[in-house]
Amino acid sequence: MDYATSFYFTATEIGLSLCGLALLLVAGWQGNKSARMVTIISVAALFGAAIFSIGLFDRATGEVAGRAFGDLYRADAFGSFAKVLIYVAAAAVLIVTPRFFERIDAYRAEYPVLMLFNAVGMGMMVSATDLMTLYIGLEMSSLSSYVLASFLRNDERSSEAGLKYFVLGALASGIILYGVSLVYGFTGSTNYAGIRAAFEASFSTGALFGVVFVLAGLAFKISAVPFHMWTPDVYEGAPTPVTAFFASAPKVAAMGMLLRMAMDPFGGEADAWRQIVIFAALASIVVGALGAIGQQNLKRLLAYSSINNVGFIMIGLAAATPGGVAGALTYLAIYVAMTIGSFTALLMLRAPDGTNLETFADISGLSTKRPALAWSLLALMFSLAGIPPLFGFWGKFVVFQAAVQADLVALAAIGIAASVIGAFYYLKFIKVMFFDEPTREVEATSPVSHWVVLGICVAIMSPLGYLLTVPLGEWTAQAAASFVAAM
Amino acid sequence: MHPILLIVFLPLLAALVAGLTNKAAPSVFAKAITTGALFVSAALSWPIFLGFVAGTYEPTVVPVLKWVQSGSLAFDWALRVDTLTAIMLVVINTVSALVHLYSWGYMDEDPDQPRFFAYLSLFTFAMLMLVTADNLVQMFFGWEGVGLASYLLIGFWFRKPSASAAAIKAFVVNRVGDLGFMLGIFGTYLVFDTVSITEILAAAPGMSGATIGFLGYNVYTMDVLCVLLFIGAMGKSAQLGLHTWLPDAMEGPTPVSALIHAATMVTAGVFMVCRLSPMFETAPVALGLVTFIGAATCIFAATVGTTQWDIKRVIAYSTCSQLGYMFFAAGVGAYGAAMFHLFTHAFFKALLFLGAGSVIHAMHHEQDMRYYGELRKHIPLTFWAMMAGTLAITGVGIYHLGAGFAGFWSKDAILEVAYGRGTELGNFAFWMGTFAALLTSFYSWRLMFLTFWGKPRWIESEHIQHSVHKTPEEAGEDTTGGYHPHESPLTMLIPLGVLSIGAVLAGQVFAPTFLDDAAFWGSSIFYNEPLIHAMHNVPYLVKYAALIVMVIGLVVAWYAYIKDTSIPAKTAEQLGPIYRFLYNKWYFDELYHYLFVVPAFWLGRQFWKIGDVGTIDRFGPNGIAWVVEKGSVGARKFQTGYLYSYALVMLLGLVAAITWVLF
Amino acid sequence: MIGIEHYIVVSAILFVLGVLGIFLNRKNIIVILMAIELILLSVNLQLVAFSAFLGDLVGQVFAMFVLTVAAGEAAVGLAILVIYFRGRGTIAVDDVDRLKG
Amino acid sequence: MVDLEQYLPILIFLFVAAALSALFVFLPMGVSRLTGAHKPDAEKLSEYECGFPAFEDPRSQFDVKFYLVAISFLLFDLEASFLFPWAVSLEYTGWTGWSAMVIFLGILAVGLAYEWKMGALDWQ
Repeated sequence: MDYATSFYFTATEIGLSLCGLALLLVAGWQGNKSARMVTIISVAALFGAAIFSIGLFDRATGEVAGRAFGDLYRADAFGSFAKVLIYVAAAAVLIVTPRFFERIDAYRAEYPVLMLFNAVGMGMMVSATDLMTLYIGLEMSSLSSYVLASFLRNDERSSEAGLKYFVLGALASGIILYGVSLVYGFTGSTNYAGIRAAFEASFSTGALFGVVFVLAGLAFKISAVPFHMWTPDVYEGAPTPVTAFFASAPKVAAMGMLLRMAMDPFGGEADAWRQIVIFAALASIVVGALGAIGQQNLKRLLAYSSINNVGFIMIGLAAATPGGVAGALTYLAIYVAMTIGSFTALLMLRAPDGTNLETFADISGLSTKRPALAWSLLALMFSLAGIPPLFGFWGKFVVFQAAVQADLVALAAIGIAASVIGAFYYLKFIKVMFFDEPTREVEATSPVSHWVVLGICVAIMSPLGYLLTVPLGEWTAQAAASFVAAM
Repeated sequence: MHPILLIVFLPLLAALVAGLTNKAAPSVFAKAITTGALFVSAALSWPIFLGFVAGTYEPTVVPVLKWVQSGSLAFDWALRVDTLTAIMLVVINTVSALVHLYSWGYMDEDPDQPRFFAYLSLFTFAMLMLVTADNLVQMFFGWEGVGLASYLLIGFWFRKPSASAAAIKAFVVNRVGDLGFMLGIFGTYLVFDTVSITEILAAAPGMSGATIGFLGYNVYTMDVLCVLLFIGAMGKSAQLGLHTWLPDAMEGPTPVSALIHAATMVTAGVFMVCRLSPMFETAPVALGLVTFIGAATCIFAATVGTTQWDIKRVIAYSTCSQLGYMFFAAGVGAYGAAMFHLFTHAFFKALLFLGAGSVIHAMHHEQDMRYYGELRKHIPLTFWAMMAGTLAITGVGIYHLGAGFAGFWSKDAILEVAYGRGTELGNFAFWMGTFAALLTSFYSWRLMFLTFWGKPRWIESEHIQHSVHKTPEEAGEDTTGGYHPHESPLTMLIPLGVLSIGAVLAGQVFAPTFLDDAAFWGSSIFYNEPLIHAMHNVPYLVKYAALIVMVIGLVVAWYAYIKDTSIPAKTAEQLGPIYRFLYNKWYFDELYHYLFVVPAFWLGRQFWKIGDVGTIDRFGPNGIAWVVEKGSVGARKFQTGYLYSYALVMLLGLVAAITWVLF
Repeated sequence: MIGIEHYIVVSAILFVLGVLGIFLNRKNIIVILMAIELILLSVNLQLVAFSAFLGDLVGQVFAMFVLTVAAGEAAVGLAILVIYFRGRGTIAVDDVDRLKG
Repeated sequence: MVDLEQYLPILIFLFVAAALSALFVFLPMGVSRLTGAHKPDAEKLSEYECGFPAFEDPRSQFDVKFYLVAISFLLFDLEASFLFPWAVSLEYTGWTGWSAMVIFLGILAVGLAYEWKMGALDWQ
């Protein structure tokens, strides 16, 4: 076994882990006065990992599809693409995080360390090609997420969010594990390739049980209906930067994990799970849209919005074709930018005393006080609603295109119709910000770091984003091709 | 490049430039560019027309663009230049150019001048498109284009409710006619398998006597087609039944009335019948209808005209009546005479409208003739122009001297040809026409006497009161109220002058060409040689009939409005019901109101309440909104906040998934 | 003779008991933590049974991982529970309902 | 690999298992509800503590230190469980196995150091 290659392919995880351990000690010895420095180093480490993943992207495309540690782990274009998204999203969220906690003096140096370990777990999730590595990665990410959700220890809502997330997350883990044990028992292997081979030889009802259990557990992680119940509560209760994180990077990781699992080991049995995915996709779109209507809390609204968006991403999965996977990845990339932009804007909304504003009443008439912020939110909301010419439209377009090409015309048609319901609450943002009377004072300025993150997200969402369609199309096609190579 | 291309497209170009710049440039820019374009077009039109008069010009068709190629339906954009087109070209472009110029003065204080001039030029383009059409679809394009421009111009002062109502009325009534025209075009295509005018006219004689089954009856194909087409013409040319929009259209600015509702657009129906004359000749029933409707309109409009007080409405009814003359001329087969009357009428009617505009301009926008009087001394140039127009419309001229104003030549020709036709309908038309001529003389002179003679009655007018800031009581004996009417600016007087020349000489100069020159017409209309001979050989009494009735009308008007001004009121009282019947325009508007408008509104409301609100909205938008609202409430109730219910939902989902894949 | 089927059935029973424990229990969140451990126990039992039956060590290795991760999970869960209790003063399941709608 | 197809019927047992476990949960509830007298009063509902009235609220707060120690013990105890299989199989895994365990222990040591530094191990 060539350890050098294995270490090379897992370099991002190893590097981030070492960095995390070192920073943990720094946090222990230096205390909270080092929080800023730890944050900056973490952001740098995440960007470094992202750049390394980009470097790996090309090299991992060949027939090598770099297997590490005896195929426990695979470095391929798909994994690299997802990891770049994950690391960049985590870094972007980390940039806008400290200011939120510092106001109430709750920022601690452990926060970025938890983010780093979370990123390690997420990296493993998208690269794992063995149920064991998958489980370790999943738990690594989940455990740190539970802690992050309840990070504001003195805030009841935060700890309740953490508690709910923990209980339901543990249940989901249990369901996945039970499915894993069944799959292992009926195929005799925990390795993706082995499972696939065993399925091709014979596909028993027991294995089918296992597949359904595993997929159901993964559906919890991406918060697809009916495993979405935790999402609104956790998103609302968790501190806003944590919510921003939950809505972006872990979504990519969970979706990436689900895509890999569905397309690689379970890829041969697409007919068995497609109906479930289609149902979950449509249910997510509808429930997400319906739930968002009538919400007053913007974080809760964005939680439903994320459920809604996951439904659209799952349409790409339902197609179960390389085109569908590429579409889902494209949507994911756009979705991450939209989400981080929206939450950054939310973080920039503060009362003059520094309290964060997070309800519709707080943002009424925003356009008169913070026009730039209001227009940015407008672009992001129109984009989330999928209104051309904003870039959000492109994401919906590619998944629907993939669905139509896979002969799922009815699914695409219903999805498009349901997206109209979704447009309602995005437009409510516009109505409240631009046409209602201002009711609250808002902080007049925001730090440059927030503007930079928001600016980049809005620039991607603007029609300028269409410049990305060609490279994005190439990358996602290349990423989707990894599965074909692995098969 | 053929000059026709310039003639047709210059106005469009000017309209686009003026319309798109709108208020970005000073209004003089839009005015100059549109007026300039129209004068160029007019200047280019006359050589073509004179070329046809001299017999040196050959009819041509100038292709522009491929348009439609679909199965057997194929037609292109092409401009057809023949005698008929040439006549229309000079009429349209000359009047349009003069109206553009006139508007410099008349619209001087309006803030939206670029828009106005753009509309005017756009209208001119559409009208040119109509008259140069080589196929029925292109003609329909122009037909609708002028309708649109007319709508825009009638409603130009759209902030005035009456103006927008009039615009809508004109549009809606025209749609009724357009429906007939469209059905006519469809039917023509069905029968002839082509929309090319040349091919249709070539094939028409062969179709004479052909029948089609319709609602179980066998009817003559050509009659059906021509009646449908004529319905279109009725709408556009405001013939009895579909005439109600024309008087209301006077809400538009006066130059618009002169251009669209006197000289050009309203004559489109006459033009169309003449253009398709070989077709109509094969349809005796349709021709009878044309004659009858024409004669009826002629007399109807004239009777109403005698009782109106609004100077523009009098001229509007007069227009309606004159169009009736043209139609019955066409109906009896004298298309040349119809076109001749169209030609002369364009000059003197535009002159009358522009003169009326000049009077209105001088009288501070007062349009009611009851508040005029003695204006002869104050605005003499306008007076003389109006006098020329009145002499022309009343047909003053003496047959044996071979001299007369424009109306004399064309109207006499029509009356003579109707008599000469010798049919019952011809005679009916002759008598109606003669009686209408008497009424024409009466109301025209009534207009002149009320406006230019007698004592000033200005102070009764609210407009004048506003201007001089006095009430009639304050003014006392001075019925002028101290108001001083001013002669219009040069930009308005020049068009009046030019048109006066036309009103005086157009008949004298062109009568031989239009009436007797078969070579002039060539194949552009159906030219009935024997009918012209018959026309020339009618008794002298017939030839002098128009002059006699004109004198009678003049005398009656003089007696009633100069000699003894109490007569009109007394007569109106004695003939109460008849007077009210005429004054209220034969109650056409009321009749239509109860016959069409009220039922239509009722039906519309039913559709709205039961069909739209009750069914479509209830189960459509509102129903969906209701479902979404309830769904969102449900989705939120579903989110109870309790851990165990969340776990239960997850488990149920899991069980459902397993059940699904198992079975 | 105890066959693989017996292990599967026992483990299934444990799993379902664990799941039912989560949403039938209306009293104490500690019970929920215990129910989760029960689920993981059922999984471990099944993994080890399969491993023995298949003569394949992977299942036992996996079981070790599940065991240790479960410990971490329990630790995190307890920690969160402690801060929750500090804030709210109760760990009754029915009281965890501030976030809803 | 052993053919497991013959154990397919076992899957049916899953449902049986679900039914059985549900029975175990609901049956005692139902039986007690049906058979037992259900007449609660204040005395019956009060806690019974060796014949004395309750001294304090049974849900009284434990010192958080107990939790901290319990949690730490739980973690390190179970992580140490990796040591046993490692120790007996070291002759098969060789230096690779040895280095892997050293890395693992190093990570645990970092955790311990952090815990120590944060004062989680101080009883006071």
